[in-house]
Amino acid sequence: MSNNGNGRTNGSPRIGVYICHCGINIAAKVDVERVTRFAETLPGVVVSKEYKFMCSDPGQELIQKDIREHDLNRIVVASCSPLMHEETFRKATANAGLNPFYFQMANIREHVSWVTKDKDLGTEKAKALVAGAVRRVSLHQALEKKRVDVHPDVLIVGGGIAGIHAALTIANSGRKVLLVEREPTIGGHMAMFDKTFPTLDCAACILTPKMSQVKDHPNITLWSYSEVTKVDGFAGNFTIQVTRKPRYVNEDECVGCMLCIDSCVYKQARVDDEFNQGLSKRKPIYIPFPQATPPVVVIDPETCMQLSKGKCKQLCAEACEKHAIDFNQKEEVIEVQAGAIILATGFKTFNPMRIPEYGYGRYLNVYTSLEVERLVNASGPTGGEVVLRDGSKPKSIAIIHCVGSRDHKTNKYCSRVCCMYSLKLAHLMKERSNAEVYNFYIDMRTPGKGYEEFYDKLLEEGTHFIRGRVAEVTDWALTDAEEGKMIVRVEDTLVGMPRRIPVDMVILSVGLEAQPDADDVRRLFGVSCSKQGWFTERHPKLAPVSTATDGVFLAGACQGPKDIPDTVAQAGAAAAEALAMIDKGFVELEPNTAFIDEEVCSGCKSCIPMCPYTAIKRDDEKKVAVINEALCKGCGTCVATCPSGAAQQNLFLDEQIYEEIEGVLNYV
Amino acid sequence: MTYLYYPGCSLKGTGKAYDESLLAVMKKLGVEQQEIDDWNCCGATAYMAVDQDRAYALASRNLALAEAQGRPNGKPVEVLTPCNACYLVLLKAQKRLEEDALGKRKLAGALESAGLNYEGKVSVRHPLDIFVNELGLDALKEKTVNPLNGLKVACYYGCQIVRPYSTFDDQYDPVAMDQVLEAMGAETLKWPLKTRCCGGSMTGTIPEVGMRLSFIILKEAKKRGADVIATACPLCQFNLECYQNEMREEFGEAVDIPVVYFSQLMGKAMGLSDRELGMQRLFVPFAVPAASK
Amino acid sequence: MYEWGRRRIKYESELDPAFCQTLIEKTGNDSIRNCIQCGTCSSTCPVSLYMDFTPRRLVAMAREGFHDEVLHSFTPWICASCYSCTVECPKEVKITETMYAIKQMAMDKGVHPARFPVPVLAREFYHQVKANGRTNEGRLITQLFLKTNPFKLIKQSKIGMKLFFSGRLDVIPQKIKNITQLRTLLKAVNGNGGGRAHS
Amino acid sequence: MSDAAAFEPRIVAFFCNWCTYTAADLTGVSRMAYEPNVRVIRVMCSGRIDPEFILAALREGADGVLIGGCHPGDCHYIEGNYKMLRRYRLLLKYLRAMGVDERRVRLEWIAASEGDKVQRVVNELTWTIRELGPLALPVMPQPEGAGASEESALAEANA
Repeated sequence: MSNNGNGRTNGSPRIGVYICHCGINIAAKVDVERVTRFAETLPGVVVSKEYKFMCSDPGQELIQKDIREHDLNRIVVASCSPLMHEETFRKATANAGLNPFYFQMANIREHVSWVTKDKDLGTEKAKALVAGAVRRVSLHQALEKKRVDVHPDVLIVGGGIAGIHAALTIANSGRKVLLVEREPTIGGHMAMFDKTFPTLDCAACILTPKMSQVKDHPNITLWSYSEVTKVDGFAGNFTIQVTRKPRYVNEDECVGCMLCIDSCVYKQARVDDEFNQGLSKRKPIYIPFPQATPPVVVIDPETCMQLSKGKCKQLCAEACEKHAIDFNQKEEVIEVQAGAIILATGFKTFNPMRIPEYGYGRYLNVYTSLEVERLVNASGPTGGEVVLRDGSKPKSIAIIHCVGSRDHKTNKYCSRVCCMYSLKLAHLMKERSNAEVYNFYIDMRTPGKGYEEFYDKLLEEGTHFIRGRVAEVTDWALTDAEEGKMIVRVEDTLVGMPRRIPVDMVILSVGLEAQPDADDVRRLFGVSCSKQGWFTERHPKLAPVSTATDGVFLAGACQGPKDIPDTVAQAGAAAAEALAMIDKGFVELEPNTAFIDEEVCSGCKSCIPMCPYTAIKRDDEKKVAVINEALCKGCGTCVATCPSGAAQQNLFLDEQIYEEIEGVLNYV
Repeated sequence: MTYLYYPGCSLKGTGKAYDESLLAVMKKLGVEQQEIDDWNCCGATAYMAVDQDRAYALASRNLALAEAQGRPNGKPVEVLTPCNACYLVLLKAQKRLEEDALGKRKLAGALESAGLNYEGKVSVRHPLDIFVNELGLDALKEKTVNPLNGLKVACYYGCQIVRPYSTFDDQYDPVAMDQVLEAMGAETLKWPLKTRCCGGSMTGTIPEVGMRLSFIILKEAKKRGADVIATACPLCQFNLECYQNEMREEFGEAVDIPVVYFSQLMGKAMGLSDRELGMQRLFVPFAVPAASK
Repeated sequence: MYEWGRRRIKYESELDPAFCQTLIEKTGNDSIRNCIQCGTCSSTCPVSLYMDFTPRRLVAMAREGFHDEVLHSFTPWICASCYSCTVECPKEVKITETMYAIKQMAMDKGVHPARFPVPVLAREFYHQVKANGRTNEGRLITQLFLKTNPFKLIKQSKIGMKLFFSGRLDVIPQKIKNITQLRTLLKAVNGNGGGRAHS
Repeated sequence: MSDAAAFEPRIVAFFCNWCTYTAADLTGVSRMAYEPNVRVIRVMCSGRIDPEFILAALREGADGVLIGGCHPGDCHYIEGNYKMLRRYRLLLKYLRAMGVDERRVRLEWIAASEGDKVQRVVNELTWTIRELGPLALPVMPQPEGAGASEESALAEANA
């Protein structure tokens, strides 16, 4: 196969090949020396060298020195995945004055040494991949990255503490933010909590000021009760469609006086209050909680007489002096532009009905930890008093850890926050009710600043800590003392004896799970997620808030279980990444767009319907296809479709791929 | 559909009434069955402890016999297995054959040398599974002539019917038996000991342990106001019923309560005679109280 | 029981490092390695209160190679095979299977608790199947008490009589027709343990 | 190719950049070892995979080909994977006509998080091809003007 001789090939290839040991990561399963000697024999190879760490500065300098000394015009590095270090080596190549696209990488770590048991077989595989890369790079051409201007606004999806913190950080830098929240108010889970560990400061006291800052910030547009329904475009220039659900109340008029709520035809509240986890009731017209932001009421169309039955005295509308209530409000679909997107969609708590042994839903006084957060909250259903469903005070309380965590039947992972919030709840329960509190844990995990000290404090307070996973919460009594109580069956593993502990109240420390619609959200934004539904970061250590999709960043628990300090830190990081991209003003696009060789094109139009971005048109005068480079995203589908080979893709030319195929197969 | 019937050793001995009542009930419901010819011991619990591979061989012979006997019909072979222990062992053997390629080859070789072959075409079903998921509760209602109105039944499933291989019911809180008996008019107990172990063979070997396990179950059922306990396993029935006198002596507390097979209750509701249902074999006599007629 | 002066330390040299692997091969799965010692098995077990070591401890000891303690333990013989632990275990450790494997190994080595009724019953069961292809509960119980505690037999005879008179006790053992086939089959299986257990 | 006992299949894999290539990286990061017979060629999208690449691989000595793309609905480029699926079905017909066992060419949707699936699929394919033995093409189609020679190959295979 010959190169197409358009002057971009830089003369006959003089190739430098560099094989990386990656410490012992590669060298343990690949005989690097043998691969290096093998590469020397390949056509066009002038230099072949091995080095401990190619990505290190001396490694990169080695390449640059050779380019100058040996007049190299093609570089191959066999090391880790190109998704890891392709950019590093392209830069190294460019720094020596060579076009960065005269570079090709062979992945002999992730695809060879880490997945192959036998060193000889690993070495063979590495040789094949190096041969493929060498043959491919011979046909590489000089290319330029295209620059595209970046839209300066940022979209943040989710108004929990992560979204709030990211929004404020960006807005404070002077950039504009659109914050979209699905619920009628921002605040997320944190707004439901009573106290925060380990300092025990009140969640509302530290959160609500930030919520009102969001509301009042000139650079923040807050759309609550809204969802993103479509995303187009790419890094720097996203077009986003937001659907605003009707709340049947004019947001601009409502002042949050709540007179409408008092005057609703429902004199008694009878709908389960979502914010209080169903522990109290609300009316069809309601405000989730007193500090809700925006402080605007909302009408639930399912239970409102007017909206569900079409018949009501509409006393609420009468009561409103601002005439804010509008039963004819319709869903609104709005299109906005943004340069970067931060996903902060949070988590949901595990539903303990999935573990019937723990009696949730069967025994009245088995609560989830989130319910208890509301129960101990001064603005909660009982005004902060710890009472059971029948109004009595519990004398003994069991807190069961790891419910829906570390369990192969539900979630394999550790939810990370439960140990600490269980300690917090244990403290609060003891303080408020003076009951005996038993913590049942598998392992106590307190790795955070001040966390172990908090555990010490609980131990001092006389809370019982029983190391053992509870098998069952039941009500069959064996002794008189157990009659009428719930009995926790557990092995006290430190003592080595099964125990039965009668209690009045059981708190299930439920784990954190991905949002049920995480899969839809991830498709919408083109990011990937783990099997459990957590969004996947670009790199677990070095790019923890970026995603595989440029311009989309992650903050908070949507990426994995996280406590508040970590969430806020990550939100700040995501904001900084988004700002870095926007302040740069442009993004560089990988030059892998498709083009048409007009000489060859017969104008058959096969490619036109194949393009998902309608980037291809037919020039009726010349009778050939024309690709709009600005619209092309570089998938190459048109190239694979073209019957004559006129359509080609930069970086992935047919002939380059054929060379690679031949290389990996016939390398010896 | 004709089911192949695998009674197991116990249903020919202490569990005779289970065998009799189940067959009578199925006849009344029009469920055809045919006993597997020359079946052998399933290889249950006690055998498993001595020699696992041979236990699987025992189970496999039964499966192979069933397959050979059932295949000519050209339909899938379904083996009805009323005894909990047999049900578990047959399922366990199937699972082993599916998952363990090496074990499978070994067994296949052994079967072959005995002139047998098993291709894995048998599905093992418990009668409760058939009643609920094949016949349906409506069919049961239809056949009910003496509804068990007002009879408070504690359904006791035992361990091995739901754990660990069966999939037809919830492992923690099974409901199939409750549904069957409720369809026939009975009131069933919501209680937490439905699947707690009765002691198994321990009532024979270490009576002080085995009896206590049974005692706990009986006491709880009684405390919750049950008129009768319904079981689905010959060993459970035996343990719960036959040692009640000994329990009174051992624990100083009377826990006299009738313990029957669920199929016997079904038979009563369907108007079958006591003889047909083997009611005379009970140690603690049971009659559907007049009030519930 | 605790005895004064008995050494309470385990030296590495006393452990069998291959023990866990042997168990894994015997059960056909390595789930035992996943155990996090949470104790769910022991707390859900209806009989753990009668065991010398709770199932959790037995797993811990097995994993660390406490060969003698594990094989001499009563725990697997108390196990009633109710599978609660297997079903409830959050790490899907096949505990019941492990108990079976330990029982087989103990019998194989002849170190199971002597005169303890459970292994006696198991062996009796084994022999009956070999002889007849089926078991006979009456004989099983009779043999069991004769070989362990004949006095109990008298105590149990009341139940036996009742069973007999209600027609629930077959005195004559049932025998399958093709017992030769069954014996051929059992012989063909490369049995583990059983072959030596009836010495 | 040497005798069947020592036969080690050579397999070329075309993985899309966004899902399957990333998944294969994850397999590595998770240290899930698999058969070393596969050589991965990265493309941006499974939609870029020209059926001729697959034929070229078989012609150049591959005993099997694996194609990996994003799950339906997950394609980074909206629907490139559907386009590949359509081509794949046509290709299988053609391979059948050529007398090539269709188990040699496998299409799999593997998401970025499914590192374990890469391991499973590669192993399965390698084992299958090990059993099938080396690929013997009836006629070697010529690299250039492939269309015409493929037709003749087809005709000969049918003859």
